[in-house]
Amino acid sequence: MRQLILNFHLDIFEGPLDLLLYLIRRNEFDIFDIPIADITAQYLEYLKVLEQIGIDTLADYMAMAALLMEIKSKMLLPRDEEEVREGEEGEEDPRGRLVEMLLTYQTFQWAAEQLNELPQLDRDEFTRPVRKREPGEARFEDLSPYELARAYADTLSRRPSIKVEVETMDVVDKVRELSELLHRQRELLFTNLVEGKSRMEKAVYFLALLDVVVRGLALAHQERLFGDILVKSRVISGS
Amino acid sequence: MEADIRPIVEAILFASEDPVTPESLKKVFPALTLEELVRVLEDLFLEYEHAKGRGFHIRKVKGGYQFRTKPVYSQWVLKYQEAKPQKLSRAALEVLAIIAYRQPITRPEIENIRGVDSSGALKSLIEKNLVKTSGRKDVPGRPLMYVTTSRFLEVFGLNSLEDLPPLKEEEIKERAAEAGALQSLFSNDKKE
Amino acid sequence: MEADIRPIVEAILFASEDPVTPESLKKVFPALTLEELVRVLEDLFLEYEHAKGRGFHIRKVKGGYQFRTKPVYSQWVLKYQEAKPQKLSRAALEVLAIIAYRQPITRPEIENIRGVDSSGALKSLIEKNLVKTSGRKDVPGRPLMYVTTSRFLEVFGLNSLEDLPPLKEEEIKERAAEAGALQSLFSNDKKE
Repeated sequence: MRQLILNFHLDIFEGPLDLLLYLIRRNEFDIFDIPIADITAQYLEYLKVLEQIGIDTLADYMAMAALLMEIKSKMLLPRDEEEVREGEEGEEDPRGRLVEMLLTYQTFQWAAEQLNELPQLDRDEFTRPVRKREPGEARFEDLSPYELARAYADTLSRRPSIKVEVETMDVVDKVRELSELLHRQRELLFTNLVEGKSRMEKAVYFLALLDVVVRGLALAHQERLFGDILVKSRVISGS
Repeated sequence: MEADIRPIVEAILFASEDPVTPESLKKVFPALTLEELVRVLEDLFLEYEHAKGRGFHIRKVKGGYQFRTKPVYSQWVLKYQEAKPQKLSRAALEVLAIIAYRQPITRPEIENIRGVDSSGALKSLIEKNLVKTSGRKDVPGRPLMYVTTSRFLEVFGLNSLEDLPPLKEEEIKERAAEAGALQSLFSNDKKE
Repeated sequence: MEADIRPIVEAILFASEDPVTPESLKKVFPALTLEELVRVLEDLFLEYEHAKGRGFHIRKVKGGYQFRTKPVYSQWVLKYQEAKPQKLSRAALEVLAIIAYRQPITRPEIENIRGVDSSGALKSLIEKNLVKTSGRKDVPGRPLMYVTTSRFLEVFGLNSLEDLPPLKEEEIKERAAEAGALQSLFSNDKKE
């Protein structure tokens, strides 16, 4: 029974901070003076159930558990009285960062509620459904043939650059790697080169291969469609 | 009771595209009779009929009631709507550009260039009368081919397709290099 | 003159899908100044604001004016249209609030505030066109930055981002200061 109640609550938590705020409210704790041992114990109870359910965001809850335990251990450390008397600034409540996180999150929870209370289109209010006009009437904004040319050029130039943009460094690296390999073994098979590599890496290797071929450093030979690609070095070794 | 539901019926009328019939209101107000609902609609109708200085009124259409702007103001409404420029989405602009420079072209070919599904953009261009179909390509599947319309020339202020701006020099070179890379791959293939 | 154009402007507003700005009316009434057009729109706005028993009114959205049904009647309209209200999940609302108040902001920054992975909520907001990317932040990894869209203003009926309910920033600072006070209290606590 208790388990069920826990499950129900866990469903509606938006993350570890939300769970902590719930525990603080339920226990009527002072957010600026959280009994850390107490709340950690309760939090870990919930964490056990979370582990059993196996939720997607478990890692985030675990990270918070670690933080709570770290704070708890710091709180247990005896303090040097001299230090306390001397440096007021130096002495920090180990809970300080947690309180800050909770306050910031609470602020945005509040902001989310405010947003939710605004009248929303298609939930609280509706506009007039305006009939679509006849084709041919449309006027278009700021359009010139040059706009069109630019769009076309952009589209074309974007095509090969998508992959390159993601791992620019890698292409350069792979080109170097490929050149060195070719220098050593004169020829190699593309499948051997990319074996066990991720899809992205395979793509980057392929780009590197194109680059090497374009520079005239190697020849690529493919027997048939979808067949393996034999890469041969064109650089005369020793020169 | 009837007085209370009047603004509700007005809101329903306001937000619906088709004429609102007394019958269709029954599902919202099951406790009211058809006669009562007719009376509410008629009251609203008469209220707008007698109101002065309003830009719209209620018309009885197809057995229902519908808000419409008054015909005397239609020229202004049209003038506003025509003056108000429409926007082409980025996707639509790209698809339009590809068709303009590569016509006639099929949808698979367009999608091959853009790398993403382009059916939505294509549909909106057809609706806007900027693009139309023109026969089918003689390849397996016989896909439809698309070309630009004369309205397209009009919108972009072009005399003919030959007036389309040439692509930038670097752009052409880049494309040539790209093609060249693939070609050399191809020719090496042949050589050995 | 202004009195005469009021029904015309009303008709235009009534027949327009998007909010009508004084600037866009300028094209229909070139002889009138922006101030005069604003006055006509404001007069209409106030008229509906003070009218009793109407099902709809004028809202100021995205710098323009738009007729919308009144929120109190939404359940009836939805019932008539047999539609479900568009609702955002709590997670999506939280992420939206963070982006709205802190834009431009990266995903790691959002997740730092919420303490939990937010990719799903972010994705749904992008799909709903409430949020979009806007360049990359100049820090290692160059993460994408997110901002709210103009659709966001439209959906939440805001004139501009400045209309967002004020975030009690000062209050947070105050509370933080309080926390500081408590910190020193804490150390005193230990001492005794």
